[in-house]
Amino acid sequence: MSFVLVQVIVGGLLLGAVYALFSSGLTLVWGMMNIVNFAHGDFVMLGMYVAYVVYTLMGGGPILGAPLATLVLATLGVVVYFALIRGIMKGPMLAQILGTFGLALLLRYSVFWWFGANFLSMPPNIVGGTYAFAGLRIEASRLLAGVVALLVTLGLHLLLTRTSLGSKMLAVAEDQTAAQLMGIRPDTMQAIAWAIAAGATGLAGALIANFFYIVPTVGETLGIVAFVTVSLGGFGSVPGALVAGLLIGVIESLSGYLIGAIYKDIVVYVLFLFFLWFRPQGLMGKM
Amino acid sequence: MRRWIWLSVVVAFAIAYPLLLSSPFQQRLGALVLLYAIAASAWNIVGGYAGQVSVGHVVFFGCGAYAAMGAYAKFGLSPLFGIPGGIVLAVGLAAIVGVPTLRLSGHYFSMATIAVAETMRLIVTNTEWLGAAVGLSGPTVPRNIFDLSFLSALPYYYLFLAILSITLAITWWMTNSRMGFYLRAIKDSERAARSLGAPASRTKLYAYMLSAALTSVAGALYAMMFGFVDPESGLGILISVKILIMAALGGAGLLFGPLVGAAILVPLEEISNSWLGGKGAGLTFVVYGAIIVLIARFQPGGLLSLLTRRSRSKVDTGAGYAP
Amino acid sequence: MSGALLRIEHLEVRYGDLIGVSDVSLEVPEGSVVALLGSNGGGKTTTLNAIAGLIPVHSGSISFRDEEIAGQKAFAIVRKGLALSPEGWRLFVQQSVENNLMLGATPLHDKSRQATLLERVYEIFPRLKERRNQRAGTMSGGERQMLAVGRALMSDPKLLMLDEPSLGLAPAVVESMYETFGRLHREGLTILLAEQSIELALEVSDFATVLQVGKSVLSGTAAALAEDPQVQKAYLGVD
Amino acid sequence: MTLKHVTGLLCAAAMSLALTAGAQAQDKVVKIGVIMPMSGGTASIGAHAKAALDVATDIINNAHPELGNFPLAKNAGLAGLGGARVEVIIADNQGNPATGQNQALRLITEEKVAAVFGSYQSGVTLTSSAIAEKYGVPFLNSESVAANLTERGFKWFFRTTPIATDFAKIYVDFLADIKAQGAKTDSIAVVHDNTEYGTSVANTISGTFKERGQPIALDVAYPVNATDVQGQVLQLKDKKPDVVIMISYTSDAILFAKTMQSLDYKPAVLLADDAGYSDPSFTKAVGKISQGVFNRSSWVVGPAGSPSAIIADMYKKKSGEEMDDTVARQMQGFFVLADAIDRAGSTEPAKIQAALKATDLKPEQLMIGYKGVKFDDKGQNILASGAIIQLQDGENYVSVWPKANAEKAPVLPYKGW
Repeated sequence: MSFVLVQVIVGGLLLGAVYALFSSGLTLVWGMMNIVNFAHGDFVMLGMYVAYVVYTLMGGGPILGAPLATLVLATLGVVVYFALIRGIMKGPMLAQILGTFGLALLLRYSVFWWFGANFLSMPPNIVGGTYAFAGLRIEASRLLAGVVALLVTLGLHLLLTRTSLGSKMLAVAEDQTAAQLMGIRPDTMQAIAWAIAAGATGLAGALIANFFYIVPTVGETLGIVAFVTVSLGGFGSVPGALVAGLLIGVIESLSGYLIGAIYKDIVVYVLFLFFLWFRPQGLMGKM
Repeated sequence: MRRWIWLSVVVAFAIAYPLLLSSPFQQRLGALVLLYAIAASAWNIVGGYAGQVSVGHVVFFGCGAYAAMGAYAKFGLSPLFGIPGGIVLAVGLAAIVGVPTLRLSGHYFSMATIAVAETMRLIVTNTEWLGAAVGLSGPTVPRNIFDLSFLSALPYYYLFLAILSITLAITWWMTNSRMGFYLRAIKDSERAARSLGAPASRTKLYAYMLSAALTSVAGALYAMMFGFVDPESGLGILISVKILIMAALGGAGLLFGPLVGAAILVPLEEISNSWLGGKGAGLTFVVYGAIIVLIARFQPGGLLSLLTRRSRSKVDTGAGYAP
Repeated sequence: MSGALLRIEHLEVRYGDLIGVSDVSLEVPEGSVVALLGSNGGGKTTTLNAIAGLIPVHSGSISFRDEEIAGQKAFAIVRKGLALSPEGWRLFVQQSVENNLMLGATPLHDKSRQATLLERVYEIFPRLKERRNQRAGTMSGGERQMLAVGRALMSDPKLLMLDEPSLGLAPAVVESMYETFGRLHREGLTILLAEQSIELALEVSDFATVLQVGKSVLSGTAAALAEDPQVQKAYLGVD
Repeated sequence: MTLKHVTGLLCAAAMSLALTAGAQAQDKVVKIGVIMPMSGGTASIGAHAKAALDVATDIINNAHPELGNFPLAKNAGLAGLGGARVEVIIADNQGNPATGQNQALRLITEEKVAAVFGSYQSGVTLTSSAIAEKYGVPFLNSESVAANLTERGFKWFFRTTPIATDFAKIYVDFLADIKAQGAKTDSIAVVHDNTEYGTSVANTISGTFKERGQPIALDVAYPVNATDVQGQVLQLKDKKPDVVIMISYTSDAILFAKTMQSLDYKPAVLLADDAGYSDPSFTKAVGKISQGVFNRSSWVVGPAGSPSAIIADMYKKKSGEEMDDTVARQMQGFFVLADAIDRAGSTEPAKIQAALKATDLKPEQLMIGYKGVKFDDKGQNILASGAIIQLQDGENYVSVWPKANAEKAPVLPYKGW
């Protein structure tokens, strides 16, 4: 295998980890509440702007920006849950699409109104430079995002499978009525799920901001990637999102390098459709 | 009886509208409302009545738009000749796509339709023969009346009104036929419908194909009116969402829901854009987004469901526990 | 006040425009087993669900330990010591047996008792202990019923409500289930049992109430009802 | 917002009081409709254009003797219409051809504008100019480069900007010149997105280089608004072309700069085709790691005190940004339109159309580096041209080619960071 190909694959894995990072929140909410959050990409965007504001106003790098973005977005998640999601959750699926799409526009253009349309960017090398070893080059900011992606995925997975909070959240996801009979208040669990999901998304945004550009419409680009990642991985499956993210990252990188970048999205979509045919529940989802 | 009075008032207003509000912009606004109402009504057949939420309907819209513009740009024909071609393309595609995807339920179906639409958009973007990213243009200077390139929106208005009437008539006929009965049963519970012997797969597929055909007509009309189609305006995911939102906002699964949705959203969008858009602060979409959120939050069944008791009581008992 | 743990008076429940039950009154004395009888559609499940707070009460009163609980949410009611094992069990099939049991312990005020209660459930249903790490969805019907009862017991309830515990189970399984109920009764647990199969129910019950099309039409001791062929014929459709 | 409005109104009131003599002329207003992307992914273009047109109308409507002989600057208002003021009405096209057409119709029929100006994206320009053509209203375009816009036989469409064939010639000549100075320019790669801008410009450039006997060695296409461009950069790194020509919008341009740094890739010559690389956001974001990038531009700021320097200053005060090529071409286009209306001495469409056809502006009458403005039968400015600029210090571009008006000599090879 040529050296370039190794670099392509490593790059793809890092990219995929980032996809997984900003998809984990979407899959959590999707699995928990069976709700499609069309505003997900805009949550990522908000995370990016929080990190940017922290950097420009307070001079704080990712050390301060990332936790603050997590906190701000988690709070926003709870607010959004109580103000909007709770009201539309029990309605038809269309009302959910309507509500979250409206929210997406609202968030996107509120930021637009406040910050303007200019492309913003964090200074290069804010996290550290680029590591080079054995001819491979890995950007510190991407590595950080990749590592955090793994940690977040692992953390979410452990939370859901090993803790009593996670067990309660899954109980609410599976059967709200039965969960109530266990003395669990669905509202609380769902609000917590939104806080975690939005917080993880904000964290993802803050980390991506270190190597991506920042603009109010960036959520459109990232949102669609998150949707494909989550559906490929299986709605509600956090490990599924990780595997799907890595897979998509590598496929994009490889097909971009080997057969031309303009076809890479087609490859991903066709693969997704192919998958749906044989495994409609996604890679790791449950029916 | 009251229904008929209401209906005749609506029809009378629809016919008289371009004469009452006669500035070119108002007439065009009226035509656009009807155009989107056609697309949203077509979507309503599968998204509203059958409850299969397609978020990739733009792919059929694009079939029509590209067929109409292609007829002119590639063969020098009137774009009108593209309409049957667009219908054939759309129905064929619906059959190919529908067989595997209609098995999927809920969000999986929605995601699959998005994937199909995006794949088509990307393929067309990279296809030189279809104009790639540049798109295809229609006749800018009409050669004859069949080019449907008019200065005034008036002919478009009445053409769209006629086609909307046909679309609604087909929908109405469908809902009162055996197919409509099956569709309602499938929407309530597909398993129950199957166990009662309703041919669920076939019914959904027929509805999907019918919806695709009508959507492609809307796409062809759209391309003719604007004289242009490119991958973004003919196959972009935002068109799908726009169509869906109009139907949902007015009331999905209700005959006049999409028309109500279009009659509210199209003017809202155009007028707020005209008032606020030039300031460049994005306020158009802040207003637009806020209104959508409020309607979704407080009238999840769509605005028209305010008038119909059936869907209101449905929302009440949907408290998550079936006795 | 009397010694009734649970007292229901003129309960009416509606589903939208449909009437679920129109007039149900019953009493569950502390330490007793009360059977709620009636044919399918008589309103047994609706009554239990209304007591548990799963569906809103339209009118009438439900008092538990002399406290009005009608109108309270299900998750609040279970914390007062009133557990329901619902119709169809409604287990969390994606989670392990032990997780299901631990979820049942959520309403406990004193979390330190979880371990003791778990041991007790495992002692009552040794089968569950064997399968503690298995997913609930992989178990047989009888095991599921055990898990549903065990899960309800994990909240250490004052009153246990069981909705059709024999439904769809093999006779041998049903028998051992009823033996367990008898044991729980002897240990002092109050039980409200909705059951279609009257013979079984009356065997373990002290009192019984018969529902017919949403109304309580007859109440009395189990023994009296069991010996009244007229009642059986008229209200329970048994020949 | 409201406060600004109120003060604006007060200023206007004070001014009209001070100029009671010319009050009648001041009342006369020439409306020009402007269609720009004010929302969506390219909204920053609209925001910049809005600031530029504010400056342009200030120059036209008020006396600016400091600009010397610059057309329309000396006196207040349009002299040809008795000092009439120019009023700009901006409409948002949302980056959507249909919306653009609707707004063109509104501007023409509701706002009764004398002419329409816009619309950035070629697709939107295509549909909105079709409405102007049908209504017989002049449409001036200053920045859309799609070749087919002027091939439609339109009578009311005029375009001031150079188009892809012009750029391609510039690149061929520029590369030949630096080759003569010893740079290696043997193999050329073109990197472009798959938008209408990216593909059409790339095709034209490839065609032109082929005609001159130097076919493009590598064509790298990528989807616009990419999430990742590592594959493309690695492709370049693999094939090692001497010259890389970048045709990208801002988002991708930023991503390419960052990725090239992280993968440690530097071609000998990095030549950008305007667009994203001219966006001040680009220089602010990644200028420091893109030192030495060449860029095509028609905008060259003159020495201090020259009209272009003064205008650049005014623009910077207004918007907080440096003047870039896109916005300069737009501003120039607007001046050409205003000048034609001034010469027409009327807001009658036919007279404006005739004046536009008769336009013959000399380089010294322009704020931008065109050889002049003169339209052919199709409405294309045949004197449009451009220069090559270089981001030598990572902050501001300086003109380096052609030699005649270069501020500095080109620095080679590409330095990067």
